[in-house]
Amino acid sequence: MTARIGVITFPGSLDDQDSRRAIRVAGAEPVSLWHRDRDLHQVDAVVLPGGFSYGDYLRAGAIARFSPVMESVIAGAREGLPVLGICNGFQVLTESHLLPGAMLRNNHLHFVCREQRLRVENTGTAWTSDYTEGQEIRIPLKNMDGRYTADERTLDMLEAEGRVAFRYLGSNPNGSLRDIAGITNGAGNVVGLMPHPEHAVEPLTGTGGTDGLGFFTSILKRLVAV
Amino acid sequence: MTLDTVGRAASTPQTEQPWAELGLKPDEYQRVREILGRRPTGAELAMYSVMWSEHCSYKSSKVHLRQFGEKAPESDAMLVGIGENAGVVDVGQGYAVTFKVESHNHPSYIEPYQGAATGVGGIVRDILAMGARPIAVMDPLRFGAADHPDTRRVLPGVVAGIGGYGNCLGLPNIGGEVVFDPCYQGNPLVNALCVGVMRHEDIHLAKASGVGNKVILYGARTGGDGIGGVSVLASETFDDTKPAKRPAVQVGDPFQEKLLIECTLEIFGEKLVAGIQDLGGAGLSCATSELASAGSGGMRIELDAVPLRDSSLSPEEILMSESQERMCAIVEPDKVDRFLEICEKWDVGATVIGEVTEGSRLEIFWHGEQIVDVPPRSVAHEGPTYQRPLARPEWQDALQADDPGRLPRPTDGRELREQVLRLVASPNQASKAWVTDQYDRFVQGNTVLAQPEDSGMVRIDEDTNLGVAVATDGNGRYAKLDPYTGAQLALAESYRNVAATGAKPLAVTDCLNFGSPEDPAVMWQFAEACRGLADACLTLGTPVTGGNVSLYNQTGDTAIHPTPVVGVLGVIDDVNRRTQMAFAEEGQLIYLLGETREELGGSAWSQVIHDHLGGRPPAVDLERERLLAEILVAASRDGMVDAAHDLSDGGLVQALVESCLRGGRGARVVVPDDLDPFVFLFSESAGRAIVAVPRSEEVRFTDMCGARGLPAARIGVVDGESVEVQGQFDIPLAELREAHEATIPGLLA
Amino acid sequence: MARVVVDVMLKPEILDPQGQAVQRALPGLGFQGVSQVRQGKRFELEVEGPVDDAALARVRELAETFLANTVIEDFTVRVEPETEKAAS
Amino acid sequence: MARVVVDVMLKPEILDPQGQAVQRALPGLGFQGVSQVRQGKRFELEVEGPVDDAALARVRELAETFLANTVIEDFTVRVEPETEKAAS
Ligand SMILES: Nc1ncnc2c1ncn2[C@@H]1O[C@H](COP(=O)(O)OP(=O)(O)O)[C@@H](O)[C@H]1O
Ligand SMILES: [Mg+2]
Repeated sequence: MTARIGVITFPGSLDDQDSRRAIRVAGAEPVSLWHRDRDLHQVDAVVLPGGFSYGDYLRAGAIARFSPVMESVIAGAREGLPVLGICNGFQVLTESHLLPGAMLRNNHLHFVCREQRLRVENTGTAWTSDYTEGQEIRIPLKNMDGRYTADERTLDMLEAEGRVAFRYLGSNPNGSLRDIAGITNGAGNVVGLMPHPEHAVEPLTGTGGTDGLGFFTSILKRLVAV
Repeated sequence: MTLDTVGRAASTPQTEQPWAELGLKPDEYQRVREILGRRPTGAELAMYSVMWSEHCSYKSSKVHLRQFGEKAPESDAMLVGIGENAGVVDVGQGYAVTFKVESHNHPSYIEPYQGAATGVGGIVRDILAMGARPIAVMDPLRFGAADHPDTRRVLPGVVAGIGGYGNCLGLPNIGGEVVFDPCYQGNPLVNALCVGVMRHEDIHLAKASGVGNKVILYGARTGGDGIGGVSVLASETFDDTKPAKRPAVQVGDPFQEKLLIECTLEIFGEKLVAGIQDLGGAGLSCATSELASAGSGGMRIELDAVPLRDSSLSPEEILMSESQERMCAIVEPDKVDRFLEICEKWDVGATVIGEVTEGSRLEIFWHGEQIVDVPPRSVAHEGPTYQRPLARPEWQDALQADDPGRLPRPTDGRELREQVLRLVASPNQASKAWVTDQYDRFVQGNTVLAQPEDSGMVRIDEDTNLGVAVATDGNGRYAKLDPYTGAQLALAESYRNVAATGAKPLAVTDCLNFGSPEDPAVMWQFAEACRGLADACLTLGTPVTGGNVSLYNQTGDTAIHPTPVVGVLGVIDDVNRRTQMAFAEEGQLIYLLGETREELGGSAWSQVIHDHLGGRPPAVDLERERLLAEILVAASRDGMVDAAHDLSDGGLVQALVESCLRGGRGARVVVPDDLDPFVFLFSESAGRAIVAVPRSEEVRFTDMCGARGLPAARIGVVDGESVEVQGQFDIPLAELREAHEATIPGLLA
Repeated sequence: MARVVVDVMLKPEILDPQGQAVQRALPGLGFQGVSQVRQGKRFELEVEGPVDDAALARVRELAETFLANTVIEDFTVRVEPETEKAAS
Repeated sequence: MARVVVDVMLKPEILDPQGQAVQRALPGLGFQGVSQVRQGKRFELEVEGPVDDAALARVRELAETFLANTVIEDFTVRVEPETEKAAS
């Protein structure tokens, strides 16, 4: 039996299809979850995909956070359910306070779509064990509100606890503090990042590599091993 | 104010009506009265005036557009032709593809962000209405001079609007154009193209049939925005001395449109609609009259049922409102409940507003009283048609006689080098990454090629790897010199771009951007361009499946360059076999395909170095284009080339530099014996491409070219860290990259 | 030094998707009785020197030509007393 | 029916590139003497029923949990007299 990984569709989610594809490519079973449905249908892990939930109106992720399914995700995450938030999903996680900090408009005020180099800083999370510490990966980045912000104390705490999971390499694409591209919660089950690993699972599409596949193979191994 | 009912209209024939203010001509108003046998009601007048506007009725262009049908080549691929929301093309394996390009020029000048955003929204709904899932967008754009202050207002707004809307919809942007020319200063051209895919059996048409079927309006509520926008905005010369006439612009809601797409696709999936139409220009007037006109019966609408955002709207305003993100469906009564359920699931408002009736009239009621009773065809399809006077401009001969051959040329390698750097740094030839990096090209995970490749390519079947490619091109400078040839060159370039990526060109869409049809010189340009495009489509075997006309693009008496923009759709059986433009492998051989003549009229060189426009555009040889395309497609299929890039504005050197920069590899090139270095580098002869051939494939490739009679000259090798033209100059890639990439950010930052 | 505030709101007849989205979310948050929400922009300008009529007229011109697009937006300009700063 | 206005601004210590972009453009528009520009959001809520202290408290809670993200933003809530409507 393989792992069942849920992908939530909020109104305005865009990369849910891609997340399902990535899960399939990794060898797990994707399960579609609907924002209005509190029931998580016994999935083993959840992906909050990229997109513009509720048009990103008000603030990115702010409205989605209050959807019925998020009540279950928040409760589950507190009990160790693995959750990965990609881009808009990361924004939903910070708005839900499952991850600290907040996401602001890119400092150059434009949407940015490009190939992004990242360094994997923490391979102890549920979603990163297939990488090696310090590994450099290239995956697509595409967002309008990707500038990670938190107060100094929080930033210091994240650094001290090794919870900065990914850092931008090369020029910082959005003004994110301390080049933070993604973080994890203390337990390592909840991970959020702005770039898109699900767009980097086959050589033909995305920026033409498979560097993102490790997220999905990591979680699969962990779930099947359990 | 008393309601102007049909009964009242019949009994008060003398009532003065504001037909002139609504843009109708005296004889057009008379015709309405004849059709109805009485004066129109206010609501009827509103409908006729918007539907008979230039934008909706194509009254000046129709007589010329007919050629696209009359001269259409035999093509097995055409499933739905011109006249529907968009044409549909068979791409094999049971898939059909629909695509179309449209303009949103005038609104984008007034409110760049929203104008461009709603342009994307409108074309996406057109594609959706055919039954297709939209899979990609493209955006051919034209602005005034790059260094003009107003360009800094218009361009960033337009780009942000296209990105803001398209990104939020989740449609990858896979290509387009960014062109600067002072002629577009007060009239930027914002064209938007959408591609959609469906199974053959899922094609939907805009027609209302089946007496008793319900008419459902769904999507956003109807508000007071954009009322009359269609007739006033798209049909009147823009005159900024009268700000009071500035009409309202619509605001788009891409989130609502995303829901509309998903909701509509689910409705299609359950086969719940008998007919469907998007609401675009002319709003409900257009949707109801077109649906009824194309169907078999009549239609009765209760206008009170239309959900409003502003309860004070009059019935005329409701009929004319261009509120965005709305669709109109014809649904069998026993499917209505399920239809509404799906709408509810997606948070999309939906209301039954009427039904298909026996008979043949479109009847609209307001508070129980009849305010419209018209034959729908007379509104939708039998508008006025003009045979506008046309005359070859008296300046055309002098313009063509002003040959660039007399312009001073670079005389040595040092001057050539300097001019190459100026060329690749010029706004039109420079990298457009500043623009395209604001567009999501990865979403949906099927984008195989996107900007800056020659065409965008999207996989449509993940198991078989079937894919489609689309490119758009246009060159107003060529078309100004000779509109017939200019239109053909636009098609030829787009066709070549599709073939360069390995896809077989199948079909065409076009957006014809011109000045005022009331100017005989403009009308001549328009007629010539249509004739040129139709003739070329016939020769290339690629039918025009649909498109759009945008007239009145002029400031005062000065029209824009005639600018036909042509989109070509191609198909590729296996996207793994696509050809990229990058020179990526050291040691591969660079071949120049086609013939180079001295052709500099309208060229980038004449513009950048001499600010000159004159002479004749490059000659078109469509048979050669076809042969070149066949070779490029065969070479891609059989793995004979690793890279291909078409030659167009900027000539060989521009293409060479782009392929080198893309791959991060240099090239060493030798000027062929029979060519002058300057002509070799800068001429814009059509029907050419460069390819990178692995040494192991050289014999096979040259044999194929030889056997088919396509000139193929080995001009160099992929090598080193610079672009070197032997005996002339050597420019490091870093220097070229800086020149090519710094310009646009420098102008807009 | 004084603070001049420019509020820019979409004209009433223009669709406000952001305001709509906020409004639609309210019932789900247990919040009833709001019949409409409109969302606009607020600019706070710290102006050097006295804010006399001439200065205000210039800010108004700035708002008209730059901060707002009067095709779709209305604006108001006012001088703010330097007090109400803190949250809530 | 009354209008309650919620103004949401980025906290002073948070970089506001939108405000900065406006400020940078001002000299080019012939506009001198503005030492800072901040850009925020303005929400206009049309509230049914009387806007008493209890109602205001609820709007404040709404602002705190929803309209603003207090990690990065401050807000103010006030009842607006139904007068100042027209442009400029
Ligand atoms: N507005 C735009 N949107 C998307 N892609 C664009 C845009 N402008 C240019 N591009 C892309 O940049 C590349 C270079 O454009 P261009 O030089 O016009 O190509 P070509 O000369 O081959 O037609 C192409 O891939 C084109 O699709
Ligand atoms: Mg090209």
